[in-house]
Amino acid sequence: MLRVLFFARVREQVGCDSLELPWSEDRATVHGLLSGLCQRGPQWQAALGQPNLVVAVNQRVADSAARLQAGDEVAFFPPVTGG
Amino acid sequence: MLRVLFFARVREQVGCDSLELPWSEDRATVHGLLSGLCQRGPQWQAALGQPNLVVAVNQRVADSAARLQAGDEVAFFPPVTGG
Amino acid sequence: MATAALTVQVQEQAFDPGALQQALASADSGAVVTFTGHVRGGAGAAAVTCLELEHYPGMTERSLLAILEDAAARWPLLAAAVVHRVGRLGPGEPIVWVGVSAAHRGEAFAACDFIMDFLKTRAPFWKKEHGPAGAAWVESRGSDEERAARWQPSTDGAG
Amino acid sequence: MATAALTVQVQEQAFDPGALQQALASADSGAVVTFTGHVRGGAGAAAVTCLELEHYPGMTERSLLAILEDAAARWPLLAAAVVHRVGRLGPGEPIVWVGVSAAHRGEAFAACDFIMDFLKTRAPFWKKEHGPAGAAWVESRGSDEERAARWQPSTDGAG
Repeated sequence: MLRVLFFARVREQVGCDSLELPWSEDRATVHGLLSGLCQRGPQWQAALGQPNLVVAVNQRVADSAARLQAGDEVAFFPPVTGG
Repeated sequence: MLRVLFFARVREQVGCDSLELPWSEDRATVHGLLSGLCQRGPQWQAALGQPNLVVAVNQRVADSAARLQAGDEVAFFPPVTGG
Repeated sequence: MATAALTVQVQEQAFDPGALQQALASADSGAVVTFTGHVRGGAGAAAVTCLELEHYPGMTERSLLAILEDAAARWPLLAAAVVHRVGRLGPGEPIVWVGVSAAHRGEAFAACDFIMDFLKTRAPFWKKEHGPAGAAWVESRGSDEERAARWQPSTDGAG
Repeated sequence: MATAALTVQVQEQAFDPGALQQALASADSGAVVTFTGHVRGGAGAAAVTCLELEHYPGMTERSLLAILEDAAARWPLLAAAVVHRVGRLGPGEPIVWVGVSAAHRGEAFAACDFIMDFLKTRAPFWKKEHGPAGAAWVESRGSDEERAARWQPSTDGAG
Protein backbone atom coordinates (compact mmCIF):
# COMPACT_ATOMS: atom_id res chain seq x y z
CA MET A 1 0.00 0.00 0.00
CA LEU A 2 0.91 3.65 -0.43
CA ARG A 3 -0.45 6.18 2.02
CA VAL A 4 -1.16 9.49 0.27
CA LEU A 5 -1.76 12.74 2.18
CA PHE A 6 -2.95 16.18 1.08
CA PHE A 7 -2.60 19.43 3.01
CA ALA A 8 -3.92 22.99 3.00
CA ARG A 9 -5.07 24.39 -0.35
CA VAL A 10 -4.27 21.12 -2.12
CA ARG A 11 -6.38 19.18 0.41
CA GLU A 12 -9.30 21.56 -0.11
CA GLN A 13 -9.02 21.45 -3.91
CA VAL A 14 -8.99 17.66 -4.17
CA GLY A 15 -11.58 17.38 -1.40
CA CYS A 16 -9.63 14.63 0.34
CA ASP A 17 -7.31 14.46 3.39
CA SER A 18 -5.72 11.10 2.70
CA LEU A 19 -6.16 7.89 0.77
CA GLU A 20 -4.57 4.46 0.54
CA LEU A 21 -3.64 2.96 -2.80
CA PRO A 22 -2.07 -0.40 -3.55
CA TRP A 23 1.52 -0.11 -4.78
CA SER A 24 1.88 -0.95 -8.50
CA GLU A 25 4.42 -0.49 -11.30
CA ASP A 26 2.42 2.57 -12.42
CA ARG A 27 3.04 4.03 -8.98
CA ALA A 28 6.72 3.15 -8.69
CA THR A 29 7.68 6.85 -8.79
CA VAL A 30 6.15 10.08 -7.52
CA HIS A 31 5.64 11.06 -11.16
CA GLY A 32 3.65 7.88 -11.86
CA LEU A 33 1.51 8.32 -8.76
CA LEU A 34 0.80 11.95 -9.69
CA SER A 35 -0.18 11.08 -13.26
CA GLY A 36 -2.75 8.59 -12.02
CA LEU A 37 -4.15 11.02 -9.43
CA CYS A 38 -4.51 13.78 -12.06
CA GLN A 39 -6.85 11.56 -14.04
CA ARG A 40 -9.36 11.58 -11.21
CA GLY A 41 -10.87 14.82 -12.46
CA PRO A 42 -10.28 18.50 -13.21
CA GLN A 43 -9.91 19.56 -9.54
CA TRP A 44 -7.21 16.90 -9.09
CA GLN A 45 -5.48 18.06 -12.26
CA ALA A 46 -5.68 21.68 -11.11
CA ALA A 47 -4.43 21.01 -7.58
CA LEU A 48 -1.63 18.59 -8.44
CA GLY A 49 -0.55 20.33 -11.64
CA GLN A 50 0.52 23.53 -9.84
CA PRO A 51 4.18 24.33 -10.55
CA ASN A 52 4.92 25.07 -6.90
CA LEU A 53 3.45 21.76 -5.59
CA VAL A 54 5.67 20.25 -2.89
CA VAL A 55 6.04 16.47 -2.50
CA ALA A 56 7.31 14.67 0.57
CA VAL A 57 8.09 10.96 0.69
CA ASN A 58 8.24 9.51 4.19
CA GLN A 59 8.16 13.05 5.58
CA ARG A 60 11.13 14.32 3.58
CA VAL A 61 10.83 16.65 0.61
CA ALA A 62 11.40 14.73 -2.63
CA ASP A 63 11.18 15.34 -6.38
CA SER A 64 8.93 13.70 -8.94
CA ALA A 65 11.61 11.18 -9.95
CA ALA A 66 11.71 9.73 -6.41
CA ARG A 67 10.96 5.99 -6.33
CA LEU A 68 8.14 4.63 -4.19
CA GLN A 69 7.89 1.36 -2.34
CA ALA A 70 4.98 -0.36 -0.67
CA GLY A 71 4.51 1.18 2.78
CA ASP A 72 5.68 4.66 1.77
CA GLU A 73 3.88 7.79 2.91
CA VAL A 74 3.59 10.40 0.15
CA ALA A 75 2.31 13.93 0.84
CA PHE A 76 1.35 16.73 -1.55
CA PHE A 77 1.08 20.32 -0.35
CA PRO A 78 1.60 23.98 -1.32
CA PRO A 79 4.66 26.03 -0.25
CA VAL A 80 4.73 26.36 3.53
CA THR A 81 3.64 29.56 5.29
CA GLY A 82 4.24 29.00 9.02
CA GLY A 83 6.08 31.14 11.54
CA MET B 1 34.11 76.26 37.04
CA LEU B 2 34.77 72.94 35.28
CA ARG B 3 33.31 69.77 36.72
CA VAL B 4 35.68 66.84 36.19
CA LEU B 5 34.58 63.21 36.63
CA PHE B 6 36.51 59.93 36.68
CA PHE B 7 35.09 56.44 36.24
CA ALA B 8 36.05 52.81 36.72
CA ARG B 9 39.77 51.98 36.54
CA VAL B 10 40.68 55.64 35.97
CA ARG B 11 38.69 56.65 39.06
CA GLU B 12 40.48 54.01 41.14
CA GLN B 13 43.93 54.96 39.82
CA VAL B 14 43.59 58.68 40.51
CA GLY B 15 41.81 57.99 43.81
CA CYS B 16 39.10 60.57 43.05
CA ASP B 17 35.49 60.46 41.80
CA SER B 18 35.10 64.08 40.82
CA LEU B 19 36.56 67.51 41.35
CA GLU B 20 35.75 71.12 40.52
CA LEU B 21 38.34 73.42 39.01
CA PRO B 22 38.06 77.06 38.02
CA TRP B 23 38.09 77.59 34.25
CA SER B 24 41.31 79.22 33.02
CA GLU B 25 43.17 79.76 29.75
CA ASP B 26 45.32 76.73 30.65
CA ARG B 27 42.15 74.72 30.75
CA ALA B 28 40.55 76.07 27.59
CA THR B 29 40.90 72.65 25.88
CA VAL B 30 40.71 69.02 27.01
CA HIS B 31 44.42 68.76 26.23
CA GLY B 32 45.22 71.68 28.55
CA LEU B 33 43.07 70.28 31.34
CA LEU B 34 44.73 66.87 30.98
CA SER B 35 48.25 68.31 31.06
CA GLY B 36 47.54 70.05 34.32
CA LEU B 37 45.95 66.96 35.89
CA CYS B 38 48.93 64.78 34.87
CA GLN B 39 51.21 66.99 36.96
CA ARG B 40 49.35 66.00 40.12
CA GLY B 41 51.51 62.89 40.48
CA PRO B 42 52.60 59.59 38.95
CA GLN B 43 49.20 57.87 39.44
CA TRP B 44 47.50 60.74 37.59
CA GLN B 45 50.09 60.55 34.84
CA ALA B 46 49.62 56.76 34.58
CA ALA B 47 45.81 56.86 34.57
CA LEU B 48 45.35 59.80 32.21
CA GLY B 49 48.28 58.94 29.91
CA GLN B 50 46.72 55.64 28.77
CA PRO B 51 46.34 55.57 24.99
CA ASN B 52 42.78 54.20 25.19
CA LEU B 53 41.54 56.90 27.62
CA VAL B 54 38.08 58.15 26.64
CA VAL B 55 37.02 61.78 27.20
CA ALA B 56 33.45 63.05 27.27
CA VAL B 57 32.53 66.74 27.34
CA ASN B 58 28.99 67.43 28.52
CA GLN B 59 28.25 63.70 28.25
CA ARG B 60 29.36 63.36 24.62
CA VAL B 61 32.59 61.67 23.57
CA ALA B 62 35.15 64.29 22.51
CA ASP B 63 38.81 64.47 21.53
CA SER B 64 41.68 66.24 23.24
CA ALA B 65 41.38 69.29 20.97
CA ALA B 66 37.82 69.96 22.20
CA ARG B 67 37.40 73.44 23.70
CA LEU B 68 36.14 73.88 27.25
CA GLN B 69 33.98 76.64 28.70
CA ALA B 70 33.07 77.50 32.24
CA GLY B 71 30.25 75.20 33.36
CA ASP B 72 31.34 72.24 31.24
CA GLU B 73 31.34 68.69 32.60
CA VAL B 74 34.40 66.70 31.53
CA ALA B 75 34.71 62.97 32.19
CA PHE B 76 37.66 60.61 31.80
CA PHE B 77 37.18 56.85 31.65
CA PRO B 78 38.47 53.60 30.12
CA PRO B 79 36.80 51.86 27.14
CA VAL B 80 33.29 50.74 28.09
CA THR B 81 32.47 47.13 28.97
CA GLY B 82 28.72 46.96 29.60
CA GLY B 83 26.08 44.64 28.18
CA MET C 1 31.82 20.08 22.75
CA ALA C 2 28.77 19.49 24.93
CA THR C 3 25.58 18.67 23.07
CA ALA C 4 23.06 21.48 22.87
CA ALA C 5 19.65 20.87 24.46
CA LEU C 6 17.17 20.99 21.57
CA THR C 7 13.41 20.95 22.06
CA VAL C 8 10.45 21.19 19.71
CA GLN C 9 6.78 21.62 20.63
CA VAL C 10 3.77 21.86 18.33
CA GLN C 11 0.63 22.63 20.27
CA GLU C 12 -2.85 24.12 20.18
CA GLN C 13 -2.57 25.83 23.57
CA ALA C 14 -1.28 29.37 24.02
CA PHE C 15 2.24 29.76 25.45
CA ASP C 16 4.04 32.27 27.66
CA PRO C 17 7.29 33.64 26.16
CA GLY C 18 8.61 34.58 29.61
CA ALA C 19 8.19 31.06 31.01
CA LEU C 20 9.74 29.53 27.88
CA GLN C 21 12.76 31.83 28.17
CA GLN C 22 13.20 30.97 31.84
CA ALA C 23 13.18 27.25 31.00
CA LEU C 24 15.83 27.79 28.29
CA ALA C 25 18.57 29.59 30.21
CA SER C 26 21.24 27.50 31.90
CA ALA C 27 24.08 28.40 34.27
CA ASP C 28 26.50 29.03 31.39
CA SER C 29 24.22 31.10 29.13
CA GLY C 30 25.85 34.43 28.58
CA ALA C 31 23.42 35.36 25.83
CA VAL C 32 19.79 34.47 25.15
CA VAL C 33 18.05 35.64 21.95
CA THR C 34 14.34 35.01 21.42
CA PHE C 35 11.95 35.56 18.57
CA THR C 36 8.18 35.72 19.05
CA GLY C 37 5.88 35.90 16.05
CA HIS C 38 2.38 37.29 16.53
CA VAL C 39 -0.79 37.13 14.42
CA ARG C 40 -1.02 40.49 12.68
CA GLY C 41 -4.45 42.04 12.87
CA GLY C 42 -4.53 43.85 9.53
CA ALA C 43 -7.16 46.55 8.99
CA GLY C 44 -10.26 47.24 6.92
CA ALA C 45 -10.93 44.67 4.20
CA ALA C 46 -7.62 42.98 5.08
CA ALA C 47 -8.57 42.65 8.77
CA VAL C 48 -7.93 39.21 10.21
CA THR C 49 -10.52 38.00 12.69
CA CYS C 50 -8.99 34.55 13.03
CA LEU C 51 -5.95 32.70 11.77
CA GLU C 52 -6.14 28.97 11.17
CA LEU C 53 -2.92 27.00 11.24
CA GLU C 54 -2.70 23.58 9.63
CA HIS C 55 0.35 21.33 9.87
CA TYR C 56 1.64 17.88 8.89
CA PRO C 57 1.87 15.96 12.16
CA GLY C 58 5.10 14.02 12.36
CA MET C 59 6.89 15.77 9.51
CA THR C 60 6.49 19.11 11.29
CA GLU C 61 8.28 18.00 14.45
CA ARG C 62 10.91 16.16 12.42
CA SER C 63 11.69 19.15 10.22
CA LEU C 64 11.81 21.57 13.17
CA LEU C 65 14.25 19.30 14.99
CA ALA C 66 16.39 19.02 11.84
CA ILE C 67 16.55 22.84 11.66
CA LEU C 68 17.67 23.04 15.31
CA GLU C 69 20.28 20.34 14.69
CA ASP C 70 21.60 22.28 11.69
CA ALA C 71 21.87 25.40 13.84
CA ALA C 72 23.67 23.52 16.62
CA ALA C 73 26.12 22.10 14.06
CA ARG C 74 26.95 25.60 12.78
CA TRP C 75 27.27 27.47 16.05
CA PRO C 76 28.30 26.46 19.60
CA LEU C 77 24.86 26.61 21.25
CA LEU C 78 23.89 25.66 24.78
CA ALA C 79 20.18 25.27 24.00
CA ALA C 80 17.64 25.98 21.29
CA ALA C 81 13.88 25.57 21.38
CA VAL C 82 10.90 26.10 19.09
CA VAL C 83 7.25 26.25 20.10
CA HIS C 84 4.72 26.60 17.29
CA ARG C 85 0.96 26.77 17.65
CA VAL C 86 -1.60 25.13 15.38
CA GLY C 87 -5.38 25.43 15.22
CA ARG C 88 -7.27 28.72 15.51
CA LEU C 89 -5.60 31.89 16.79
CA GLY C 90 -6.89 35.43 17.30
CA PRO C 91 -5.20 38.69 16.21
CA GLY C 92 -2.20 39.62 18.38
CA GLU C 93 -1.73 36.11 19.77
CA PRO C 94 1.77 34.60 19.66
CA ILE C 95 2.10 31.92 16.96
CA VAL C 96 5.73 30.92 17.25
CA TRP C 97 8.57 31.26 19.73
CA VAL C 98 12.22 30.49 19.09
CA GLY C 99 14.81 30.76 21.86
CA VAL C 100 18.57 30.26 21.61
CA SER C 101 21.05 30.26 24.46
CA ALA C 102 24.82 30.48 23.92
CA ALA C 103 27.95 31.74 25.64
CA HIS C 104 28.20 34.80 23.35
CA ARG C 105 25.69 36.97 21.57
CA GLY C 106 27.01 36.62 18.01
CA GLU C 107 26.07 32.96 17.75
CA ALA C 108 22.78 33.40 19.63
CA PHE C 109 21.61 36.12 17.19
CA ALA C 110 22.76 34.22 14.11
CA ALA C 111 21.23 30.91 15.17
CA CYS C 112 17.85 32.42 16.10
CA ASP C 113 17.65 34.27 12.77
CA PHE C 114 18.71 31.11 10.88
CA ILE C 115 16.12 28.95 12.66
CA MET C 116 13.31 31.39 11.78
CA ASP C 117 14.40 31.56 8.13
CA PHE C 118 14.25 27.78 7.75
CA LEU C 119 11.12 27.39 9.85
CA LYS C 120 9.40 29.84 7.45
CA THR C 121 10.52 28.00 4.33
CA ARG C 122 10.86 24.32 5.34
CA ALA C 123 8.52 23.41 8.19
CA PRO C 124 5.11 22.16 6.97
CA PHE C 125 2.71 24.73 8.40
CA TRP C 126 0.06 26.56 6.41
CA LYS C 127 -1.88 29.66 7.41
CA LYS C 128 -5.44 30.51 6.43
CA GLU C 129 -6.76 33.96 7.26
CA HIS C 130 -10.42 34.51 8.10
CA GLY C 131 -11.78 38.03 7.76
CA PRO C 132 -14.83 40.05 6.72
CA ALA C 133 -14.22 39.13 3.07
CA GLY C 134 -14.07 35.39 3.78
CA ALA C 135 -11.18 32.98 4.21
CA ALA C 136 -7.97 32.82 2.17
CA TRP C 137 -4.79 30.77 2.30
CA VAL C 138 -1.73 32.92 2.92
CA GLU C 139 0.63 32.93 -0.06
CA SER C 140 4.28 32.05 0.50
CA ARG C 141 6.63 35.01 0.07
CA GLY C 142 9.67 35.09 -2.17
CA SER C 143 11.39 37.30 0.38
CA ASP C 144 11.37 34.38 2.84
CA GLU C 145 13.18 32.17 0.34
CA GLU C 146 15.69 34.97 -0.26
CA ARG C 147 16.36 35.27 3.47
CA ALA C 148 16.91 31.52 3.77
CA ALA C 149 19.31 31.63 0.82
CA ARG C 150 21.60 33.99 2.79
CA TRP C 151 22.90 31.02 4.78
CA GLN C 152 25.62 29.20 2.88
CA PRO C 153 25.81 25.47 3.49
CA SER C 154 27.90 24.75 6.57
CA THR C 155 31.37 23.56 5.56
CA ASP C 156 33.05 22.92 8.90
CA GLY C 157 31.07 19.78 9.68
CA ALA C 158 30.89 20.53 13.40
CA GLY C 159 28.17 18.92 15.43
CA MET D 1 5.46 56.79 9.67
CA ALA D 2 4.41 56.51 13.30
CA THR D 3 7.10 57.20 15.86
CA ALA D 4 8.55 54.15 17.57
CA ALA D 5 8.08 53.91 21.35
CA LEU D 6 11.60 54.03 22.80
CA THR D 7 12.35 53.40 26.47
CA VAL D 8 15.55 53.21 28.50
CA GLN D 9 15.92 52.06 32.10
CA VAL D 10 19.10 51.87 34.19
CA GLN D 11 18.40 50.26 37.53
CA GLU D 12 19.85 48.31 40.46
CA GLN D 13 16.84 45.99 40.84
CA ALA D 14 16.54 42.67 39.03
CA PHE D 15 14.13 42.52 36.08
CA ASP D 16 11.85 39.91 34.52
CA PRO D 17 12.39 39.38 30.76
CA GLY D 18 8.88 37.95 30.35
CA ALA D 19 7.19 41.01 31.87
CA LEU D 20 9.38 43.36 29.82
CA GLN D 21 8.47 41.53 26.62
CA GLN D 22 4.78 41.68 27.45
CA ALA D 23 5.02 45.44 27.98
CA LEU D 24 6.77 45.87 24.62
CA ALA D 25 4.36 44.13 22.24
CA SER D 26 1.60 46.21 20.67
CA ALA D 27 -1.38 45.27 18.52
CA ASP D 28 0.62 45.62 15.30
CA SER D 29 3.78 43.75 16.35
CA GLY D 30 4.24 40.88 13.98
CA ALA D 31 7.75 40.19 15.26
CA VAL D 32 9.42 40.64 18.63
CA VAL D 33 13.14 39.92 19.09
CA THR D 34 14.73 40.08 22.52
CA PHE D 35 18.29 39.78 23.81
CA THR D 36 19.06 38.97 27.43
CA GLY D 37 22.65 39.08 28.67
CA HIS D 38 23.53 37.10 31.80
CA VAL D 39 26.52 37.24 34.18
CA ARG D 40 28.71 34.31 33.19
CA GLY D 41 29.87 32.24 36.14
CA GLY D 42 33.29 31.20 34.86
CA ALA D 43 35.07 28.31 36.60
CA GLY D 44 38.13 27.60 38.77
CA ALA D 45 40.49 30.57 39.11
CA ALA D 46 38.30 32.51 36.64
CA ALA D 47 35.13 31.92 38.67
CA VAL D 48 33.08 35.03 39.21
CA THR D 49 31.41 35.30 42.60
CA CYS D 50 30.07 38.79 41.97
CA LEU D 51 29.98 41.30 39.15
CA GLU D 52 30.06 45.00 39.93
CA LEU D 53 28.65 47.37 37.33
CA GLU D 54 29.57 51.04 37.37
CA HIS D 55 28.03 53.62 35.05
CA TYR D 56 28.01 57.35 34.28
CA PRO D 57 24.57 58.55 35.42
CA GLY D 58 23.04 60.88 32.85
CA MET D 59 25.40 60.05 30.00
CA THR D 60 24.36 56.39 30.18
CA GLU D 61 20.66 57.08 29.65
CA ARG D 62 21.44 59.67 26.99
CA SER D 63 23.68 57.35 25.01
CA LEU D 64 21.27 54.42 25.25
CA LEU D 65 18.44 56.60 23.96
CA ALA D 66 20.65 57.84 21.11
CA ILE D 67 21.34 54.21 20.13
CA LEU D 68 17.59 53.41 20.10
CA GLU D 69 16.93 56.55 18.03
CA ASP D 70 19.60 55.49 15.53
CA ALA D 71 17.98 52.06 15.26
CA ALA D 72 14.51 53.57 14.77
CA ALA D 73 15.89 55.84 12.02
CA ARG D 74 17.35 52.85 10.16
CA TRP D 75 14.46 50.40 10.44
CA PRO D 76 10.66 50.80 10.72
CA LEU D 77 10.26 49.81 14.37
CA LEU D 78 7.13 49.85 16.50
CA ALA D 79 8.99 49.82 19.81
CA ALA D 80 12.46 49.33 21.25
CA ALA D 81 13.52 49.15 24.88
CA VAL D 82 16.71 48.68 26.89
CA VAL D 83 16.98 47.77 30.55
CA HIS D 84 20.48 47.64 32.05
CA ARG D 85 21.38 46.85 35.62
CA VAL D 86 24.08 48.52 37.69
CA GLY D 87 25.49 47.68 41.11
CA ARG D 88 26.33 44.17 42.29
CA LEU D 89 25.06 41.09 40.44
CA GLY D 90 25.53 37.37 41.07
CA PRO D 91 26.48 34.69 38.49
CA GLY D 92 23.63 33.79 36.14
CA GLU D 93 21.66 36.97 36.82
CA PRO D 94 20.41 38.97 33.84
CA ILE D 95 22.42 42.18 33.28
CA VAL D 96 20.83 43.62 30.19
CA TRP D 97 17.64 43.19 28.18
CA VAL D 98 16.95 44.62 24.75
CA GLY D 99 13.56 44.16 23.08
CA VAL D 100 12.50 45.25 19.61
CA SER D 101 9.03 45.04 18.11
CA ALA D 102 8.35 45.51 14.39
CA ALA D 103 5.92 44.41 11.71
CA HIS D 104 8.44 41.96 10.18
CA ARG D 105 11.23 39.85 11.57
CA GLY D 106 14.08 41.14 9.37
CA GLU D 107 14.09 44.58 10.92
CA ALA D 108 13.45 43.26 14.44
CA PHE D 109 16.52 40.97 14.28
CA ALA D 110 18.75 43.61 12.69
CA ALA D 111 17.76 46.36 15.11
CA CYS D 112 18.21 44.20 18.23
CA ASP D 113 21.65 43.07 17.07
CA PHE D 114 22.60 46.68 16.18
CA ILE D 115 21.46 48.02 19.56
CA MET D 116 23.55 45.44 21.43
CA ASP D 117 26.65 46.18 19.32
CA PHE D 118 26.48 49.88 20.12
CA LEU D 119 25.47 49.37 23.73
CA LYS D 120 28.63 47.25 24.15
CA THR D 121 30.92 49.84 22.58
CA ARG D 122 29.32 53.23 23.29
CA ALA D 123 27.26 53.18 26.50
CA PRO D 124 29.32 54.14 29.58
CA PHE D 125 29.14 51.00 31.72
CA TRP D 126 32.13 49.24 33.26
CA LYS D 127 32.30 45.75 34.72
CA LYS D 128 34.49 44.60 37.57
CA GLU D 129 34.65 40.89 38.33
CA HIS D 130 35.11 39.64 41.87
CA GLY D 131 36.41 36.10 42.33
CA PRO D 132 38.65 33.92 44.47
CA ALA D 133 41.75 35.66 43.04
CA GLY D 134 40.45 39.15 43.89
CA ALA D 135 38.77 41.81 41.78
CA ALA D 136 39.63 42.89 38.24
CA TRP D 137 38.18 45.31 35.71
CA VAL D 138 36.94 43.55 32.59
CA GLU D 139 38.96 44.53 29.50
CA SER D 140 37.12 45.79 26.45
CA ARG D 141 37.22 43.36 23.53
CA GLY D 142 38.35 44.21 20.01
CA SER D 143 35.71 41.81 18.70
CA ASP D 144 32.98 44.12 20.03
CA GLU D 145 34.42 47.06 18.07
CA GLU D 146 34.57 44.83 14.98
CA ARG D 147 30.92 43.86 15.36
CA ALA D 148 29.90 47.51 15.72
CA ALA D 149 31.90 48.38 12.58
CA ARG D 150 29.68 46.02 10.53
CA TRP D 151 26.94 48.66 10.50
CA GLN D 152 27.58 51.22 7.80
CA PRO D 153 26.35 54.73 8.52
CA SER D 154 22.69 55.05 7.61
CA THR D 155 22.32 56.91 4.32
CA ASP D 156 18.58 57.00 3.81
CA GLY D 157 17.89 59.55 6.52
CA ALA D 158 14.58 57.92 7.49
CA GLY D 159 13.16 58.69 10.91
